[in-house]
Amino acid sequence: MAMFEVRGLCKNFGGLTAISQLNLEVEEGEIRGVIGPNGAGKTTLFSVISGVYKPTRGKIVYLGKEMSGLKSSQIAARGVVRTFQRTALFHHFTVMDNVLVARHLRAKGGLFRTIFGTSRRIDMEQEKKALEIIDFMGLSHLKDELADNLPHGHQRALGIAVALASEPKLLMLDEPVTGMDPTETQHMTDLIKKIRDEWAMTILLVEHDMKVVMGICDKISVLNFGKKLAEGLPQQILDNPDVIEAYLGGEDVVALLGGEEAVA
Amino acid sequence: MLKHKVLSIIGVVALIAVMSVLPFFAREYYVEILIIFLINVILAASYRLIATTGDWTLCHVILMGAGAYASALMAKYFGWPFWMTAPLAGATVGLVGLGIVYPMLRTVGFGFFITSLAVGEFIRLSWIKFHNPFGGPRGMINIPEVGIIGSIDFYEAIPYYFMTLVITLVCLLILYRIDRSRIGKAFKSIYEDSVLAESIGINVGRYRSFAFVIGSFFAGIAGALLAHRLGAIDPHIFGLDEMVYLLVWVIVGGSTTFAGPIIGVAVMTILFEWTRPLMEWRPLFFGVILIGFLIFMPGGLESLVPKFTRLFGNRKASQARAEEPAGAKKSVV
Amino acid sequence: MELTTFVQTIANSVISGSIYATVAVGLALAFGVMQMANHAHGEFFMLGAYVVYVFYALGGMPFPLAVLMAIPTIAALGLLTERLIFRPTRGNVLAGFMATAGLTWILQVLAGRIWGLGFMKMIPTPYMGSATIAGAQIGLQRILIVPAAVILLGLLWFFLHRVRLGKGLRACAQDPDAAALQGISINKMTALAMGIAGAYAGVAGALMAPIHAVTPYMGRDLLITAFIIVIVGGMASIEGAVLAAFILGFIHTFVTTIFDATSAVMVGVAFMAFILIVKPTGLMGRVKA
Amino acid sequence: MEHDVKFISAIGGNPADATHPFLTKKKVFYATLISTDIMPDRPYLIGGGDVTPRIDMLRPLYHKINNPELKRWAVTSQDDTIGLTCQAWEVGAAMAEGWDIVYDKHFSGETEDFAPVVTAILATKPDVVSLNLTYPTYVTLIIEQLYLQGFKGIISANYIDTESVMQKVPIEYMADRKCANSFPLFDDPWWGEPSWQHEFIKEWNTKYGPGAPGDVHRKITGIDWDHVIMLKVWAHGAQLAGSFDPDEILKALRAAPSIPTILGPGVMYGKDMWGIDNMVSPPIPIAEVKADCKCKRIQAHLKFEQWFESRKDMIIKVVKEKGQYFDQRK
Repeated sequence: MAMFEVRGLCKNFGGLTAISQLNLEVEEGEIRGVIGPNGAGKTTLFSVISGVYKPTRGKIVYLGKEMSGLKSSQIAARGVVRTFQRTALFHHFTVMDNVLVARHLRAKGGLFRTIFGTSRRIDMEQEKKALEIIDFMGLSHLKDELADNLPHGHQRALGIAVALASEPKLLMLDEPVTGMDPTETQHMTDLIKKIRDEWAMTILLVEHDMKVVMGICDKISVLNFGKKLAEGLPQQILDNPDVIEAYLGGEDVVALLGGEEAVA
Repeated sequence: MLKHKVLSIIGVVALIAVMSVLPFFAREYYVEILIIFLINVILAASYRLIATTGDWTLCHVILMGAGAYASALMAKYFGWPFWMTAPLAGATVGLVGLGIVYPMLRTVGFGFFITSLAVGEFIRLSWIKFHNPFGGPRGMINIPEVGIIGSIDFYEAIPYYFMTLVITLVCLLILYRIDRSRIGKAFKSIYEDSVLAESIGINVGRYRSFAFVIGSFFAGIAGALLAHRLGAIDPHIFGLDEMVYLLVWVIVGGSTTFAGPIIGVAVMTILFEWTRPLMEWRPLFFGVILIGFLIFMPGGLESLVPKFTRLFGNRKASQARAEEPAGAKKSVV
Repeated sequence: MELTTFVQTIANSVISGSIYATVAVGLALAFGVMQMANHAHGEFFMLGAYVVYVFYALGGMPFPLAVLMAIPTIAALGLLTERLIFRPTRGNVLAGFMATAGLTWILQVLAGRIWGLGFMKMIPTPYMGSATIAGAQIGLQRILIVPAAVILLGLLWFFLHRVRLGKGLRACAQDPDAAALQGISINKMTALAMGIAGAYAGVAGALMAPIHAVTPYMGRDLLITAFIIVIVGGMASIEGAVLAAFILGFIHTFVTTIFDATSAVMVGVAFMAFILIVKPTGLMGRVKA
Repeated sequence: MEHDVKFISAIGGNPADATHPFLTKKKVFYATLISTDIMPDRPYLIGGGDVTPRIDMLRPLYHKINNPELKRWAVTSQDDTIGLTCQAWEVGAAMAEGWDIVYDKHFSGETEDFAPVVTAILATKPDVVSLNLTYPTYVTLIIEQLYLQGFKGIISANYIDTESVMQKVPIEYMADRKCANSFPLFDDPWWGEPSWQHEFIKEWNTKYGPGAPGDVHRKITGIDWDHVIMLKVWAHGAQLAGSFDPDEILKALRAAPSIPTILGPGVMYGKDMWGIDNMVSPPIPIAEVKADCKCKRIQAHLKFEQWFESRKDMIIKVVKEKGQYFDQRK
């Protein structure tokens, strides 16, 4: 059975329905794209899964365990961690501290160790691990800089580094490449692949940039008005008339995706 | 970075040296002032620890009072010695903190602030209400002195001063370690972005109450020191005015760096003594200072340090600030 | 509790509820509009009482006139506070609150310096004697407070629901950003809110002057009550504040009659804690405290 | 102690608690108005300038003599040290004089509105409402409520500030309620002319009265002349002893057959009340509010000691039951 499942999920805000009767199955090691027009409920989905909102109805099952209704921190502890659309960082922390805080779940060493300074060894390990992650995200040259002072691209990268640092098994990325130039985007895309391959993580990805989605996703789910419109391999999605109708408003897909490379 | 460290260590050592010779040159009255000063340092530093999570409270002075009462009761009715009652007072207040923080956690920011005022008042009124054991409005009298240990009479000012100095240093060391530890970082991360903190596995609710409980513990220690020095305590010396004075210290000093509140206490204590002649005008004077700082120097005195270091072309300035989460402008809320 | 005692206590409760309401609505309104809370609100109340002391007790002006004098005087003080303290600290509610805590000290000292400390100020009761209502004897001076409060609250309601300016104020209280988009000037609205808050606190103090012990510190204990009311009512909700004011009025009066005032305040706080646990947004509030 | 202080005069109450061990160690002669501060372990503290609680113990006697038919005695005061202790002594005395105590509670110092408090008192249908050591501000507000809620019996208090009560209540009401207290006026013709009392009040008015250089913007209060009593006593003691040594002064005062005070000749007394004879005990005037002069006029001048000796066993028993005897207040 799937590593992660969403069954009959509904989320209403007062009157309006953000998500209705949504089912989703994600296999271990998969990169799953979640796409859809603005207001389709993608980010709401992330917020519900990560426990920011409680689902109105439905189940969220992870590794066979019901997870709906838990606090974000508990969900993170189970190994499901999300990033945010906004560049969510600890802006007045250094890059290093941002990652170290995120090591929190994995680091031991309670109050007394802290007070009597016997947590040195642990701290060392943590710093080693943190540096590894920072290096992986290509930020090592900035490790003592204030997150606030970083250029946008690096801030996005740091956002992911923070999520990685808590060592999730399922990583949920909310529009990781927004506002990046083509080079940065390419770099980020490769990183996401590497995360899956080298860190053995399953990835749930919300993204507007079709190139990225088509490029790295094994499977794509299309949302529209909170419902699942279609699901399948990138190519299938591209060929799906409903998707083209609803999502791309019937325009010439190929053109929109910038020619053959996308189709390929 | 290393140079920076060495310098600060030298600074601290020098400060301790000064503090240890000072009483020998001061009149008895000023030694008493120094004792109260040290107690207030513990109070302010522990207050800052709670504030690093973004939770500013209005009941910290009352928690100190709880410590004073707890220690006084234990010393008076069980005849326990100070070295026992002080930590136990801390523990008691820690528990009190744990108890009251629960409803308070339902609120954030200003709601938390104002709720803490009401909850604190509840505690203070309970001392007035329950004559037994708290002694009602009169409070508690004849609180046992620390007494003679070995050949030293701790009723005398100078020995008590040194005892207080040692306890204060220990408290500060612990608070500093917590501040710098992963726990301290978790506190600050909540202040920075509680949603993000929660999403990476930091249980915001638990850590907020954790900070509150630790802060309460040290407030309790401060209270014990106060009670056994004054020999008599009553509910009125832990009122809202005293709480606002604590805010003045923290705001004048700044809450971003560990040293900030301590600087605040030092400067304000000097001003307080200096303005003694104009007793009845003093609150007005401090009111003006409070408003002035909040409007014109919200970062407090500490916010001058980076400015100066930048003046002297020190590139490390940004790092110096980087060690701390909250930029000066954010030091409140 | 005997019937007459019970009726008497009901009457006392309604009276204190009326005063609480008059004081608390300003606080709630100001908080709603500018998301700032005024620690000196209690001192506005205190100065309102001093206005009556000066114009009526010392100046020999007729009592009702003296009470009306409190409205512009303290409203002006409210405007000043908004301009000099709340505007510079806008967006930082704690800073604004602490700064006004400083203002509290300033006003208390000034009142003490100008009019002296020591015993309460002597203010002759304008309407001596008492009326018997359903076996309860209530001083005319106190009965007066109830219609006064009803009129004041009615006026406020009318202003907020029927007058364009007032509607704008309510729009701000509900959603400042949206209001700003509709071209409502936030600065103007916050000033207006503080003016009203001042006026209401002032007139409440003025009405209480002959009944309450008039001292520079008379606002202090009221402040905590007022904030408990605002929290219980739901931070920005005026209707909630009125409702909570009367609930607190009854709690305080009954507990004081049966036990004592200390217990009364304690029960009030416990009630607040209870509300926060079961309904963090307060009785009629939308936003979390 | 930079300045070699020989004598401190203070109102007392909480401040005394904190300073006491220190002052005792340094052998500083310390006078407090409120005799509840007197303790055996505070040998150099004398009190009693404020005639409390003796006046509160004699008012039941006074009212009993004048109204033997009345029975129901209600008493209240704020719940602080002096309130608790003095009310205990008053209740003891009232019971010794055969009053039924129908109300014996304390209101909180936090009280904002006295309507509920008075409602509770009147619910007990008292003949006399005694305010014991209630602070003047509260006295005014409580009498106002008694008036508004239609109390028809006798009002009795430790101290009534007639001037401020008149602002709230018709003077006739106070007169009809026989409003009694034990703080006399020193321009009361009762003292006789010329008299030390009249001289004193004149002097005070020229110094601090309206228009005077040190104008304090208020009439003389009990507190003011209380200080004078103690200073006078100390000076007298120092004269007798011919030294400033506190032990000598105390010895001299205790030996003296009578000590001059503003209320008349007193003696050092109080062993049975405070565990040490450090209470200066002059005779006690009781004054009633009169409509004609809109002021208080002395009606009686009672000597405390003999009366107390005859009733003390019963009274002390009550005080001990209330846990307010000196050795219970540690």
